Amino acid sequence: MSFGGRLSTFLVLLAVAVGAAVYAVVTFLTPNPQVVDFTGAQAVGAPVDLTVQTVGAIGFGKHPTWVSYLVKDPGGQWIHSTVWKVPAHTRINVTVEQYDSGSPLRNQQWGLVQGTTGGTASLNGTTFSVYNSYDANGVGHTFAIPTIGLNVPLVGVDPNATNTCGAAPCTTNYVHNVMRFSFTSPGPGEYPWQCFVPCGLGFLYGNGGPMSTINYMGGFLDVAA
Amino acid sequence: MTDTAPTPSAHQPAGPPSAEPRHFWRMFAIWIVLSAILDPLFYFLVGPHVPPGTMTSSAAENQLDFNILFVIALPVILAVWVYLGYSIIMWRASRKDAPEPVGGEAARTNLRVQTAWITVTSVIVLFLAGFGTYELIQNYGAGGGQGPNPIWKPTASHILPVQVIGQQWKFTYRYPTYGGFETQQLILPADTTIAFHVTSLDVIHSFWAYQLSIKADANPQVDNVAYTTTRQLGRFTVRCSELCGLWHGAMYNFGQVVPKAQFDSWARQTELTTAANTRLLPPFAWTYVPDANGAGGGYYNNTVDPYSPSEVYGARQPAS
Amino acid sequence: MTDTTTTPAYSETPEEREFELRASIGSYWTGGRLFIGMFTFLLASEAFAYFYLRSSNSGQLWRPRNVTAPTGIGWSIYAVVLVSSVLVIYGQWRMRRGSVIDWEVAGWTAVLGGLVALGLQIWQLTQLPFYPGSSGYASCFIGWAVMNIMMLFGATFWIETVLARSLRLRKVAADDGPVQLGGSPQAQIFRANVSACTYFWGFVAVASTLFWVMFYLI
Amino acid sequence: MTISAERESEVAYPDPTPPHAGGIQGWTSRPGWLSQHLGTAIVGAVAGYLIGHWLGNVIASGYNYVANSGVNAIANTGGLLLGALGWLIGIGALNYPLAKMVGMEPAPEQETTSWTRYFRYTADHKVVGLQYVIGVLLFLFTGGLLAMAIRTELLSPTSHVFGPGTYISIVSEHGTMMMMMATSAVVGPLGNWLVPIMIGARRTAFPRIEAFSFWIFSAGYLVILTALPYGGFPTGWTGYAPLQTQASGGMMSYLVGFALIGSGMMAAGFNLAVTIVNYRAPGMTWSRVPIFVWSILATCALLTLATPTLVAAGLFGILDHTAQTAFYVNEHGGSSYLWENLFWFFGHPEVYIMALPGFGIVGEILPVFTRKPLFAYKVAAAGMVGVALLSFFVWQHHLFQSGINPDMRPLFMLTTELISIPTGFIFLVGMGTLYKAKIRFEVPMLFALALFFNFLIGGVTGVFLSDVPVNVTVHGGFFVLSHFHYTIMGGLIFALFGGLYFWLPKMTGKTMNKKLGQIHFWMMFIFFNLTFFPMFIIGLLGQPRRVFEYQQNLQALNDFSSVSAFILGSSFLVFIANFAWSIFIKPTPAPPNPWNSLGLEWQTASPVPYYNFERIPVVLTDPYRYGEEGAPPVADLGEELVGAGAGPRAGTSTGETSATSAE
Repeated sequence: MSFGGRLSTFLVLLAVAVGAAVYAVVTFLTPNPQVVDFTGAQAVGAPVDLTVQTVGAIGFGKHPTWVSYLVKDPGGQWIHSTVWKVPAHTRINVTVEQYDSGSPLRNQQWGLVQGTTGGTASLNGTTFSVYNSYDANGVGHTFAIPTIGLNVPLVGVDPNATNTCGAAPCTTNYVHNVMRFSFTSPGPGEYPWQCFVPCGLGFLYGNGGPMSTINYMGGFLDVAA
Repeated sequence: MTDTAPTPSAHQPAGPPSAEPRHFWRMFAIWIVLSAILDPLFYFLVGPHVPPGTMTSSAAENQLDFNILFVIALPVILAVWVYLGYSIIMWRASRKDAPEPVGGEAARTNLRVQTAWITVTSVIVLFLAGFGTYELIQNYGAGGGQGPNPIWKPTASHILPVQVIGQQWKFTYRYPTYGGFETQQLILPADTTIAFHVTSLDVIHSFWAYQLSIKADANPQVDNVAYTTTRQLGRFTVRCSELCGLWHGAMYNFGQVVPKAQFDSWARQTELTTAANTRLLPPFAWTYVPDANGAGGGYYNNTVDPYSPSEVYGARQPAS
Repeated sequence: MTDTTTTPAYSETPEEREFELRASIGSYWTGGRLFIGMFTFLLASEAFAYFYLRSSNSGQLWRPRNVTAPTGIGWSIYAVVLVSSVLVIYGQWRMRRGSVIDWEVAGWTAVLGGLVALGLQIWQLTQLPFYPGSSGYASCFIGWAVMNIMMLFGATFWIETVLARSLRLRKVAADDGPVQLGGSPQAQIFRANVSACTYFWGFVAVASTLFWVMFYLI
Repeated sequence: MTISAERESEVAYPDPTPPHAGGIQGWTSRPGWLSQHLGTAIVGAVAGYLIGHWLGNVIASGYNYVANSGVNAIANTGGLLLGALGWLIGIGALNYPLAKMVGMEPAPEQETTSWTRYFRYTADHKVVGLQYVIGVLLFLFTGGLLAMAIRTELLSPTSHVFGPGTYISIVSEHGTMMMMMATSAVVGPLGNWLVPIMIGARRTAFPRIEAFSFWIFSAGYLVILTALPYGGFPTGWTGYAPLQTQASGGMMSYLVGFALIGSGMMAAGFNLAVTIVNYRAPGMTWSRVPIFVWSILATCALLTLATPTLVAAGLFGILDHTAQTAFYVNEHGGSSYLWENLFWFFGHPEVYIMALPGFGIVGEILPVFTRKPLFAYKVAAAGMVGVALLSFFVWQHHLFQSGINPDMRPLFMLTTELISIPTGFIFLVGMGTLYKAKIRFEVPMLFALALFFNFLIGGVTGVFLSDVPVNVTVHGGFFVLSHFHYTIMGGLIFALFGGLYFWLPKMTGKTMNKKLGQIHFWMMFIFFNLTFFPMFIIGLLGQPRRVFEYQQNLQALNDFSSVSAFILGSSFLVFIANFAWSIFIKPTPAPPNPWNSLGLEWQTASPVPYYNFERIPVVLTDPYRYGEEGAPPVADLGEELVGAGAGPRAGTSTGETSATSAE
């Protein structure tokens, strides 16, 4: 092979390697979920309304059987995202439409409502501060931001109901619980939130799969200045 | 390979033996001066600030241990560095006066040097192992997890047991002597010997109370005990130091050492305010088996005969 | 892009040929024992798992209700493996005394035995009276079964290749006597191979005995 | 060995038939596009993967938990295992085992000079060695890119470039790839290429097992890469169960990948150990064996005996995922400690698998560039054997805080600290060799000296780690991370590059550019230390490993480390440029013995003939007789006394200095 041939062979190989690396980074390493922005939707300092739903099986995407959160963006659309951008030091009014059934908690400690305004949350209009996860249908998920001490158990629906929701986004025609609570957003930063219910069915301790994947049962509260 | 290859000229005009510098003594002098300066500098200036500080007995002892090790290690490092530096400067081929190296038996082995080397390293190493063992034992396990059957137990008359429960991805704490309430805050009394009982509800975590110098892995169904005695008031960091999954990096919180009286009132008050939840918690136990459904997460087929964990544990059996 | 090949510039003096021969025989000797060493550590890991889980007995689930893997099949596997090993060792002993045909018959019987044991082992896995994750014993048993399949496959493959080569060598080295006895380099290397293989079968017998005791007796 | 030093008079022996293929119908691989090569291996791998994946789905179709989780570990495992099998079939690794079943023997491989031999399954250990060079470098640079990603994420304590899941996947992938690579980093390329030549052998004992080791090593590379499309795995390279059992997706790539790499390690170690024991040339007594060969022999002992434990542990993990056994699940009669014990029983010898060859390389480089004999050769060899033995008895120091029996801790503290005695021998050897030497600062020598600098820091911090009270603070933090980067990267990788600069002229017949080599060295050395030294402080200040968030006050140190890491990473671009330009694009022919070494590997013809030596050499002395008057040549090569008097003083006795000097 001539000098030029060898040089171009090397350059081609180099280009292939760089291309493969870039492809890998773009495809596998940066699939960050879409950020749903709530900062511009209302007047400065006014409370932010955050409406989310939890669904037992998302029904689409790469993992259709996985349990997941969805969020209603300021335009009223249900979006499959768990990264929510909210303003700092602002009251956040959270409404959770809970479509998933429940189970006992691994650690009943997470039946305690913590860190919300007033230390309570409401289940279909009834205020409570401790929920017994061995009761009734148990707890489906908890919405918890450990670093600011927020934790709210999301009560599960009756698994034997005839109208359980099978695929997201669910509408209120299906059996569901409405949970409401408020909290004050902390200072700017990215705050991980997660669930403390072993809801990754089919994974050891129930904490694999959706529980261990961003955009299903965990995400960030992206607090903007 | 043009300028540095050895010159083939074989007949170096060998100088009189006395002209040869006494390399060993030169190096020794440099080394002893450096060591004599740097060791005290480290011990007295840096030493008191070496992590993990002096907040607890284990922290203070481990700091001392680190400093002793460093004071011994520094001269060892310096010895090698001085030697390397000296050789590189003195015996480089490009030096004009560099004599040809001499081969032969003398350059291959030197029984005295070899024996001295092995003796010195062995003595250092054995001393360090002995010293480490001494520190480990007289310090009741040095704040490390001793497993379920600790053999070096503190002799204090009052030991406060605190249970640390790791789960993905948060530590919670139970205080068995206060009705077994569970909390997310780790508050400790000052001047008290504390026994941390570390366990896990799922995968392996590691409870690392940094300033307390406590590190104990949290294994499911294992009660891993670590001791320390608090000495100073203040905040400390708790981090998970064993990779436990997605939110491992976010698995931290802050604890506080407060005066005894303040601790007591905090504990009694928390016992009252969380009473409703404490009733729902499983009875206090050193390890927990979450109920069958939660334990397997649906991974193991619990319905296949003749296997079901509930046969062994009873349904929703929380304690062992 | 054309392949260019040249004749190897290779030649050997008789001394070198002798050297290569000795090195080759030595390699079979060393390699055979090293292979046993590797398998020892593999099986030792399994034994470690067995005794570790047995002594820690997590959740009292080492062996609830003393379930045992199907004993009939288990004892049969052990018996077949043991007989095959003895045959291989006896065959080599006979071969050294000149009875080549004894060795061949014993060897082919061992191949058959190995295949039967393999089949039984796989069949046993479908007949387990317990669920794989039901206890420490159950887990360890499945681990052993897989390793046993690997070990029996290796041993059977090895003895089969040796026998196949012996058949093929029969034509080549006839004037030197049967290859199993001859003095030609091929024959010497061949016998080193047989010897290493026989050692491995002996190892298989020992390992099978140990694990048979562990899983069916205690 | 009985060949006397006196040879028969040189007669041409025209019989080209190697000794043990006489007459039987042989199996042989023929070159050509239609035969087996990398392309057919890829086809085989893809076909195997598809079949295995399909089969796994069929088998698992009735499993409840698969339906629940939406993840099928059986299909993943089946795909990966059959993919690897297809890769091996495709390259032709199974041709001979199958031919063997009908009694065939391998026909002598036809010697070829075509470049296509580098893409084939070949019995030539020199080709396998060069295949390994490329394979190991590819492995290293892929892992290095992931390290760059890690440092990018750690630029900021709170805001994130990657998600936490992706970050842990990157960390795990980086650690696993580097560990896999490092186990073969020297044994593969330099061990396979050099050891037979250094001991005067014409071949290795089991050339096809050797080739198998490379191709299964490369299959392991591909398998561990599949972890990324599978979604990564969250356990780090240590793969602690039960997190391992909980994880899905890329976890199977980790387990299968380690099993494959483990098989490759065993195969490579097996072949080289047997070769060293049996194929040493006449006169190559144990006290004349080059120190590099000693280091490889000690390494091979560890490779063959420790790795089966890893394979067993991985097998249990695979069974936990596929057959749903419960080896590592406490609630079902298993134990989370079981993995920790098995893994580290392999894992600690593995650390020395990575350290010993580096010592061996340095032991070869030092005498050449100091023109002095290797000091305390016997101590060095004994130290390597001692390290290999002791390394089986230290593994529980990884478990000091895990809740093992507390009385084990003083014991393992003692054994761990004892191992620093034989490890320290390498410093005795190095410092003794430098004494009153005449040091030439060629590029390989720079790397060798850097090893002493780096490994000293790595070794001394290892003593800190072995001390249980200090271990409480530094275990699981950046301190230990920095420690093992100092030993593995600062030791092994520096030695590897030193070795490549040293031996590539012989291996390829091309000269590497010296200037670029020096630039590479200084960038790598300075920024390696600037990258990893701050991490000791970061670790002492309380940053655990594998976290995506850390304390605000550590940002400055982390950023410093990250920026240094980027420059360290780019230093390898200099190497790639040098390698590609000097070896491949515009090659400069290298003289046969550019460093003027006395080693046997430099005395044979250049390029090295297919059978290494025209005549099997008769070794007359060890290869370190520098600066000695009247020293005999290292070996009688049967042609002429090459290498006589390469030592500068020897010129007076033989009347002539080495003809092979580059001057």
